[in-house]
Amino acid sequence: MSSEPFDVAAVRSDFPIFDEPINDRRLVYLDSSGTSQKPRAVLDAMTDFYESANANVHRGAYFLSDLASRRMEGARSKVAKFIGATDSAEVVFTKNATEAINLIAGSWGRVNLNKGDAVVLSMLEHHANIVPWHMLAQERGIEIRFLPVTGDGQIDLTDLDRWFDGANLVSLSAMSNVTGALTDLERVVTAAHAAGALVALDACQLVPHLPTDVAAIGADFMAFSAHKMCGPTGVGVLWARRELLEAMPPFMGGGGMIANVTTEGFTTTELPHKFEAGTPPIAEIIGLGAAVDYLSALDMHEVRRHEVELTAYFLRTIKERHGDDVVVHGPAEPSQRGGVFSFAYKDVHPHDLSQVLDQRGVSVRAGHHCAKPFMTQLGVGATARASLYIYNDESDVDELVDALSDASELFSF
Amino acid sequence: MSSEPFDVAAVRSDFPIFDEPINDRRLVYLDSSGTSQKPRAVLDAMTDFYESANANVHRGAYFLSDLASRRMEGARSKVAKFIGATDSAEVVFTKNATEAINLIAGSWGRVNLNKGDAVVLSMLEHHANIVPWHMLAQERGIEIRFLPVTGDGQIDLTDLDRWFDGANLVSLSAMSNVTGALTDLERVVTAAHAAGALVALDACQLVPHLPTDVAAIGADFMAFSAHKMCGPTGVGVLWARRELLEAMPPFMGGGGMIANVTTEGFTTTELPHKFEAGTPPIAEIIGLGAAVDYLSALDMHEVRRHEVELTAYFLRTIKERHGDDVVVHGPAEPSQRGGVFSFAYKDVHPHDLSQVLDQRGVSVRAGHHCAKPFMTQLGVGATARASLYIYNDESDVDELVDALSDASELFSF
Amino acid sequence: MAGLEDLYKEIVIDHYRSPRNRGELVSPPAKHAEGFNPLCGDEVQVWIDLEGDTITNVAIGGQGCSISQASASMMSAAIKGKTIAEIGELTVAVKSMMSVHEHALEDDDSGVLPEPPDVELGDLEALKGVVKFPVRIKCATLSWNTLVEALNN
Amino acid sequence: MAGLEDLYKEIVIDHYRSPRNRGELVSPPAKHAEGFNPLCGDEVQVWIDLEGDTITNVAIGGQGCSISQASASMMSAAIKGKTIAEIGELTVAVKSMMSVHEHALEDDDSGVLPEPPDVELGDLEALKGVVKFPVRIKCATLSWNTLVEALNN
Ligand SMILES: Cc1ncc(COP(=O)(O)O)c(C=O)c1O
Ligand SMILES: Cc1ncc(COP(=O)(O)O)c(C=O)c1O
Repeated sequence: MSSEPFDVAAVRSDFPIFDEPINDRRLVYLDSSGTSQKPRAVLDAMTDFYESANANVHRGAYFLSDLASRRMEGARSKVAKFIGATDSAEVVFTKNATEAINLIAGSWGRVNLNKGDAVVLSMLEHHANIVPWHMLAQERGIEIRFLPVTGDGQIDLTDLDRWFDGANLVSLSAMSNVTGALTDLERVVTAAHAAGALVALDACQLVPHLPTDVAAIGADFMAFSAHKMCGPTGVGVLWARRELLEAMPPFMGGGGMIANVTTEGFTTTELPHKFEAGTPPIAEIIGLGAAVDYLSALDMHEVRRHEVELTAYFLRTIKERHGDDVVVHGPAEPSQRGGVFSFAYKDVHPHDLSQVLDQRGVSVRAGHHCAKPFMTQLGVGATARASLYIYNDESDVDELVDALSDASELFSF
Repeated sequence: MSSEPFDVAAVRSDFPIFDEPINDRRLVYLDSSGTSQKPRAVLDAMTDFYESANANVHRGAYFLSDLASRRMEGARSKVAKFIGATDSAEVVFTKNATEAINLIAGSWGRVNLNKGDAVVLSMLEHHANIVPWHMLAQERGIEIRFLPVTGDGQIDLTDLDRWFDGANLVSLSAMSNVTGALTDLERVVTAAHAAGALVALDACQLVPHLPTDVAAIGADFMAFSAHKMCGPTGVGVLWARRELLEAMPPFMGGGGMIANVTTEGFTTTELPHKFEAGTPPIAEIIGLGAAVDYLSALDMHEVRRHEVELTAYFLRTIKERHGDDVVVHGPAEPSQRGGVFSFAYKDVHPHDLSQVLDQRGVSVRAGHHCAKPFMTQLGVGATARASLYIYNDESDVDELVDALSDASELFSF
Repeated sequence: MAGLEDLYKEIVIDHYRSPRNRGELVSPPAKHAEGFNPLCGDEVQVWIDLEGDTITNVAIGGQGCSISQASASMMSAAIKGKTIAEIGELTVAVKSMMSVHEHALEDDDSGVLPEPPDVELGDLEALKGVVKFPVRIKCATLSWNTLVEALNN
Repeated sequence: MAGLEDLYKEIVIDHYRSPRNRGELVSPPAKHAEGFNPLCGDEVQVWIDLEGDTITNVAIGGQGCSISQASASMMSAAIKGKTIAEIGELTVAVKSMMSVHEHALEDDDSGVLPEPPDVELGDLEALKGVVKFPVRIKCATLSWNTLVEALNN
């Protein structure tokens, strides 16, 4: 298959949002690292669930409830397989990746970390992988270390032995949502484990874009969100090694996570339900199952190949057309990055830039991308960010490149 | 309008799941207190969002992102209005009611309750309103008091002054998901506030079934879930008074809830976003908005009137047909209850009972209904439970009543 | 009732109606465990007297649906007098009678089903019909899981 | 660019290009506040010297988009020499110029719009076009919110 070109036109036709103009313009959607668009198959899976199988799960002896439970658990197996987990009880559904990281901090962290213990993050983490640790630090007095970032927007992995020395947990993004930089996971995992630290990965930008195999990566925790990988809002995933999950206390309490409740106390039920208090996002989990099917049918190796090619085209074209007027943060080498580009254009403020681009239907995000410490380090308040996915092609990049000239016109001073 | 009969046939035709037989049988769905079915308008609102407005919210300067944000915030305003809240920033979206109660315990509880402080619950609470308090008790050594339950399945409100004396919080279900009993909220709120305690209401069974006005009720916190009120899975609501929310620390940390983040710490943003870390369940919130529109168009007073009438029919018919072979827990007077009926039939175990009923498409739940302490008090391990909603009519009750005779046949010993 | 014959076999109903080995044993010395099915409230208690490797006495307590209680009763009859090794085999055999299907229903398309041990199941065979009613599998396996726990205590 | 004239009025661009009262004041005695727009990273700093009830000096710092910075610059020019009472009125007038529309967009169908105070807005009037671009309203109001905070400090 790898000799045929990736068929973007076919992919686009699977996504209803591209059928009609948006705001009277062709939608040039370049914010997939914010959230992805959804293929018809995912929407259909959820609608079909509601129309023919809707009931609460794990709770009734009747046909419909059993059907709903099996569809939901079937989706869990699919997700486990998609990320290379052999034990689907290691896949815990949360509401988003943010809850997944809060769960690590609030459950594992609260019982395992004490004053003087250390968690290692990096300067380019998303707030989802910073604030939960600040909250824990306020509560338990732990130390947080921030790995520096190199000039080309990668986590600086020199001197890891010193950074990891005495650390209990290393929690890093596997791919930056600001610079697109891929983290060398093998090096991180090896060094962290050598130092006796566990490894958590913020895989929000990894799982949607690259083939992912938790067994091969060897990390201990991994978090990601459905909505960035063709799935619906309202569901995220925490994957963690069984032994860890088994030893951890619950994060929230309620129905579905108990073995018994009395007026005196409670005992928890087995994995993964122990961490899924209350009615789960049933339809959303089923939607995520369909998203995983969709991406698997495309083949994640092909997805990655397409994105590397389009990344190369992006970097080449923007340089050719705008030369030094554009500064793109992040690695220059497409194989070391995903298709996420934070960039500056002349001295036009990112917010104004995205406003001008939007006038042509070119949808890029402007802001701090939930990475304020990194913005502070870059010395900017915000960047503009374009990000690519399976439905983008060269014409989208061309449209962005053309639209930049409009900004030059308007803010030419 | 109140002289015309409630048009169940019209309502049913709005719910696609009733269009076709399920498992070759007409679906007699009697588990709406587990989860409700969904009208087409709700499914369409979500699909339409994904097909024409999908983007991440509050984060981009581009058209689509702004559209998504406004649809989501529009839904928040609708929900606020539906429950009588004048300030929509008091409506916090969670993943389900369970998270909402965990948020009260984990945020308000952690800073306001210390060893020796007391929380008052009741013996018929759902695990969602017990386990979070047990977890807090383990952590902070608070006392939990359980109000007793009367013979007809209502929270026993005698002697409230004694029970509430020295309590910091009273957290009770507004309507029982086991017996259908409505709690006299005025009495509870008055007595609790007189004792200096705040009041939290588990309104999971109230909001879907009765007109609800938080201002009139006068409670301090209220939790409910979208999926029991014609809305999707994956979203719940915490309503609380602004002053309380403002004083509370965040429950989870991440994107969207911060004003600033540095390597040293963070500050939170304004309500309600402070409590909504990470990408919210955007489509689900919009679906809940559509559910609220749907219920408002039916008129919640009419919904309640229909359920009272059907409740009376249920109680009358089951008695006429099965006499003392059936024991229905809960108040005998329809005006004091919702359409939720836990019942025992001869000595047939509830699990077997629901299996036999399911053979006819009659879907009732069997189990502890996430209320084990109450089951223990009743001296049973489980009950069968039938519950009614807007799409049920007398024929559904008749079907259940007929099917009970099958159980008698099979287990006649 | 049409469709339910496979579930409610006569022998199952018989064990439900007249449970074998109902009672309690003094513990210690008896090994004891308590199992819950948190989803539907079934409860099974198992007491076991061991002499060396052999189960000399069993008692069953608890409450629950016909399947959970009949299964416990059948189990109690099947394990009395057996050695721990024999019981290990029996447990695997009973569970594979169920769980093979449990997996198939969870969309596990691995397709490779492990060969169950070749053990005489006797009355227990009657529970095979449970696999057609996947929600009831947990009822049927509860007593066996509780037995394993009791043996480990 | 077609469609953007209402947002990027010449006078707005002028304030962005040549911001008035840019700098810092010594604090204390100056009152000072720092405002963030957490959604897009805009930042505005406001310093104010008061003599009695009158603002005698203003300085503006920070960074951000044309709208947030132009709005801050316009505000600084508008408030210098005014009394706290006058500034209160001005703030209400500017915010109602924006927030009336903000509400309309949030599906608030109450329909009743409060009458804005009758105040001369001058240059500030140029920001009226922002209401057609709801995402930018927060950029435009940031400096005014920060001013209120500074006065309260
Ligand atoms: C009274 C009551 N409280 C809490 C809950 C928990 O709701 P959820 O599972 O949606 O969080 C339910 C429903 O299961 C309920 O009926
Ligand atoms: C790297 C990274 N981490 C965490 C998140 C948070 O994901 P969510 O908002 O779905 O919880 C995101 C996306 O916003 C992200 O890109």
